[in-house]
Amino acid sequence: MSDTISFRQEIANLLYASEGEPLNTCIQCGTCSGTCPVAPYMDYTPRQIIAMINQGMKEQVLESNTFWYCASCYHCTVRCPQDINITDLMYALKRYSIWKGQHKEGLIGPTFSEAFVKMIVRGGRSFEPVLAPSYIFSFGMRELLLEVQGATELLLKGRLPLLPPRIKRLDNFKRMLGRIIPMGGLE
Amino acid sequence: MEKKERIGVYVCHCGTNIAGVVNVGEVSTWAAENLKEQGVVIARDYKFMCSSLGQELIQKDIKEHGLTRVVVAACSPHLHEQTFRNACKGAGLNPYLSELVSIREQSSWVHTDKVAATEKSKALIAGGVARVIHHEPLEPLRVPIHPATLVVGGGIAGIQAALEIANAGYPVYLVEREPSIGGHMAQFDKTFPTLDCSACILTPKMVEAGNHPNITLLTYSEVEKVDGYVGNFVVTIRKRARSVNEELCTGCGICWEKCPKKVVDNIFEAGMGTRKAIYVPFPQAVPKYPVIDRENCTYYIKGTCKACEKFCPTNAIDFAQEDQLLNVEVGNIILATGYELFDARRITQYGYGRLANVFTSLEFERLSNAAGPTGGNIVLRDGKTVPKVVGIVHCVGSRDKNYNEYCSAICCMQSLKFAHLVHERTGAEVYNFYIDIRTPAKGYEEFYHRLLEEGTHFIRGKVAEISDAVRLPGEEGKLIIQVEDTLTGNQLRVPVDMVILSAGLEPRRDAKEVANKFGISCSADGWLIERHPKLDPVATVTEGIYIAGCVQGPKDIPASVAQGAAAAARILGKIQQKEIALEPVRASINQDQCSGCRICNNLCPFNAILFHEDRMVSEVNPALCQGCGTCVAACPAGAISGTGFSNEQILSQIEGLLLLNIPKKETVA
Amino acid sequence: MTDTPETQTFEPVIIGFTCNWCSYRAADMAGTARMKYAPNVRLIRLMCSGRLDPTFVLKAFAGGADAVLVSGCHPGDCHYINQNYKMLRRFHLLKRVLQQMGIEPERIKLLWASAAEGAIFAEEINKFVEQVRPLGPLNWKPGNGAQVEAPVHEEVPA
Amino acid sequence: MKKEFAYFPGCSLEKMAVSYHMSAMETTKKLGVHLKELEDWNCCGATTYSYIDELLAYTLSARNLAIAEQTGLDVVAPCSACYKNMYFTAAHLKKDPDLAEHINFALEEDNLHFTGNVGVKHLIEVFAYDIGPEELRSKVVKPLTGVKIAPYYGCQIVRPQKDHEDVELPQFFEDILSAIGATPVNYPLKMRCCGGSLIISSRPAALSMVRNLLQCAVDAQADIVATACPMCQVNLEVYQQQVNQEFGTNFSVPIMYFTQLVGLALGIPQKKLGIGKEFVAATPALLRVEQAGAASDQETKE
Repeated sequence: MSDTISFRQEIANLLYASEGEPLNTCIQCGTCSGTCPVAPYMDYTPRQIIAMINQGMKEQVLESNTFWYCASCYHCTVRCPQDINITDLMYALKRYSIWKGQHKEGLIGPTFSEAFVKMIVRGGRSFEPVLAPSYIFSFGMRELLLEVQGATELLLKGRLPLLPPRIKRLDNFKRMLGRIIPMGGLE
Repeated sequence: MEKKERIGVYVCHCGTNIAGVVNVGEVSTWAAENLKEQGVVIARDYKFMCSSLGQELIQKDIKEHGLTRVVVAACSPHLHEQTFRNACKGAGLNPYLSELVSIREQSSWVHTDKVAATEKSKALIAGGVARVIHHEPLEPLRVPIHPATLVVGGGIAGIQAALEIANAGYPVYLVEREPSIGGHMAQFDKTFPTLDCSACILTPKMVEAGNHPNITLLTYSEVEKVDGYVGNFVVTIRKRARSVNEELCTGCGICWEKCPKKVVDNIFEAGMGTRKAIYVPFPQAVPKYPVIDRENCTYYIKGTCKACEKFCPTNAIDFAQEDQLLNVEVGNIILATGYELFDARRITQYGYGRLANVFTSLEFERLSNAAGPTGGNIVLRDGKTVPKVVGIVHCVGSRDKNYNEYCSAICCMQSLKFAHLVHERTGAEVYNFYIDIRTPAKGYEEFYHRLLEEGTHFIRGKVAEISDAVRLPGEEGKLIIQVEDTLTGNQLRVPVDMVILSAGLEPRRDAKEVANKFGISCSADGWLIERHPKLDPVATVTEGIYIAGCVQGPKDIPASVAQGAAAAARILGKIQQKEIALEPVRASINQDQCSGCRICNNLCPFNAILFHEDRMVSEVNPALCQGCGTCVAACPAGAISGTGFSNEQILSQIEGLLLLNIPKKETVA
Repeated sequence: MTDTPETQTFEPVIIGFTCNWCSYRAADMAGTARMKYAPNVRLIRLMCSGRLDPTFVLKAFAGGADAVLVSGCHPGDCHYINQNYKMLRRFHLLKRVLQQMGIEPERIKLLWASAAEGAIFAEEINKFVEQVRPLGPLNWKPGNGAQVEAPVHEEVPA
Repeated sequence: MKKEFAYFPGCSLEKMAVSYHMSAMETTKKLGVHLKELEDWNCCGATTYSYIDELLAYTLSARNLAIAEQTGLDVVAPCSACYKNMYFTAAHLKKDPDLAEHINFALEEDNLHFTGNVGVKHLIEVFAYDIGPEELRSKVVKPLTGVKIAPYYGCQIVRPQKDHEDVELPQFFEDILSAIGATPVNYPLKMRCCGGSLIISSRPAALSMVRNLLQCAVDAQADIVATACPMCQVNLEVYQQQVNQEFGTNFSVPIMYFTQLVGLALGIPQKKLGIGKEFVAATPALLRVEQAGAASDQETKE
């Protein structure tokens, strides 16, 4: 037995607060992956990811797009016959991969998430235009044009804000988040 | 203490079960040294106290050391109390002068800290030693056994049990809630893995039970109340009004032919067919007499009709018939009340009840049964279209914490049987969707192989959902089964014409009530609990009450039959002894101390305490007393004592457990 | 008492009373399933929780027990029909008496456990030990007038 | 009946889903329910926040919950993601005192404290249970007779919450639509996901999910799809054009907030309900239905 804790244990620790049952109770029935609306787009189905975690296949899990493709619809979670909270697992893998700075190349998810979080830390509220650069560069030209088209139309319909919204007690708000995580980690 | 008892203490290793955690050597040395004051003259530890060598060790010591009391520290008294009592008896010591202390279930198996477990074991033994001093020599109570047996439930398990006992020459009351015996087996078409015709093998047994001179068949009846105790139960049975005079009826069938009222049969036909308001559930029904379903009979609803009465050639129809309450005396009882099918509607995403061509397993049994509503033609809900592709879903409501966590044991084989029947009768493509294929009995795995050879598709994956939402070409008009093929990791959409849900087995909805009525208990799942899961599967913790068949847990026909026969054999053994020895744990009242306050009179749930008005004292009837001890605890005059659980015994045990009056000597670890 | 290092390491001694049919079997079940729980409880088997004489509880406290567990079948499940209800009545009375004698009510616990509830039995014992631990040792000596050998009794039960 | 709720609009309702906000305010006012906007609320973190840090996600929602607690009212969220975040934050904090202590330590910086005495509801639950279909029906002046509407529940209203009603096939949305005189269509995919934030991060997957949903609605002959979540609305509506380009389809389905539909039935002018801000104009569908209705009225008269 080595001193370093196994990948399987690390993920279990990340899920300690989750209401679900531990991953080692998975019976590999495939209900999650049969249910998942995004499964056909994933490198591995959620069921396979659980098996891989239980096998300690850290590199392959982190390199997969599976958890970035989870849309948090919770359909797998309500159907799982073993009460495993698969959606929470996907969240945990996203966090883990961002912390470790290790994820599949060319994914929008990680960049987008970080941009989104920074935006809220700055203003307390979400402001769609700030998000644009983070994904426009990652998509192709066609998507860029489509996105701009969509955005222009939204603007014309009065559905896109021009100025970033801010909450009033922003200083308190920032200090509050500072008590949870050092600001430097986000800015 | 006038006369000091000579006590032997025996600490069992139980292999490593105890010795792996508790330092048994230290415990026995400690007992020998520190419990001398209490009268311990010898203490030993041994690998397996319950083995014949272990028992001989005790017997030898009783003789050689003149032991007057024996304390064994081993497993739970529910397992081996009798063993060690017998050992004492064999050596001439009254069996009730022994005490079994549980240091396995209560120490080594539940604690990991070896030191703490060892210390606790010492305290438990000290408690046992302190208690055993106050044990008294007792003789078991002997009561006669009534030779009759009550069997509740007329399915295959109950029928088997009833026949075994009746054929041995003893009377049986067979009580069945439905109008006919036969149970679920009567609904099936074929039985796995041999594909015997279910009715062909069941009907002869039903007829035999119906005609047997030793069997009193009470169908359309339910047990209302159970009084008494092993050997001497008094059971009240409600025989519901059939509205048909059984003495006049010949079972000719004219009445149900002429009855104008059709009713959907949700019981026997699983909603797939109809019956009349006066009916027998199926042609081979035993007994042959019909019943009138008063909720649906036009006469009972509107006051007119009486078609059955007009046509009955023997004037057997009796609209005024009333329920009868019968009291029967029996010595033993077998509960064989069976199971209920899991309600597949609860899994909304499988569409049962919403999508027409999703069937339950029981519906399919009726569909494939030659005597069923379609004459055995496997067709869609429209009654004519033969399916080209059929999907069979395993584990419906089983192995799923959202419904039932247990495996229903029969669904794999049942699904394979369905796959075979569909293939054989329609030539359709058949898909089985399974999590694991479980075929652990004689000839079962071979049947699975037969199905593989027949070309049935097996897809390993629990079905996620069944819908009629068409997305891809080829899906129009089909039911789409969405599932992950877990062996390839592909999400599949399998279009089929018919889905069969292999629904799991559940305890009867009133299982809890039944358990209470008979004084036994249900597991958390709702199945009735056997006395020991491995070594005593048909007895219960209540003497004289046995269980057989699916009431104890999901099982197939061979296992149900075996349990029915096993329960019968147990009872026959008891009946032949003519009397039974009961634990002499009884309350008794010291008449000199009784103040006649009558507090105890109302406390006894068995009405075992009589009050003598003339002498103003109460008295316990030992035949009725069950030994709970509530009256003992409540008597303000301390006049009631409880054999085996006297105040001295318990108070001393408390002292012992707290290691009072025990010298604190240094022990060698 | 607060959480001093002393009370944190204090191991209370607990006497537990079980009935023969449900709660003792729950303990057996916990054993058979190898469920682990704290080693502080020492059990006494009675036939029924209805047999529980309040004297037993006082005797345990006077003899040095730091807490007492009383357990029986679930209401409605009693092997002797309804004797556990009679214990329940007695239990409430007893709790009041104990309080008058200066024993914290947290030191006595009532637990219903069916024969199938080994896991609950184990879990509840752990909870109870943690409930008693911060209270520290009891060291209760029956005061004037409280004679342990003479049974305490409820008034005439209905 | 509770007449007053604390109201947490969420970021989308400020601009992107402003018509949801407008119609929510108008309809509740008409139904005698007062929605009191939380003072100085912050973003709930949407789904993405949990990607970065669980505690931060809890802190964001806890701040809003603590502000709501001060009002003594249950808090209502119109957005499914906001609702889910608040509901589960409240549940987790109530269950885990250590977590609550940690979060309350942070909340001190803004002079706030979460005790757990606040109920969390989705706006559609207020309509379905606090107002109820009966009450709603009695207030309808312009029933949407003949309008075939696909109720789109999406994900986070009933999932993952298990002890709610049926998580697979609830009926309360249909009950609301029936109450305003419309015809709810049987819409098998009503509980399936719209793709959520995948529309940004994993577009091909999300577009196909949107396509499936629209196809199902069209197959069910829906005139309109009704939603109760700004994210679902945007995905189904703003990206409809892209779906058409990607899959060669020809969808033109108006996606409306259920509050807009309720507002119409209550006789509130279209403009006040934000109708006209949608990409796929709702008016043709409404007009078509109105004409059809008028025509059939005429027929019956003749």
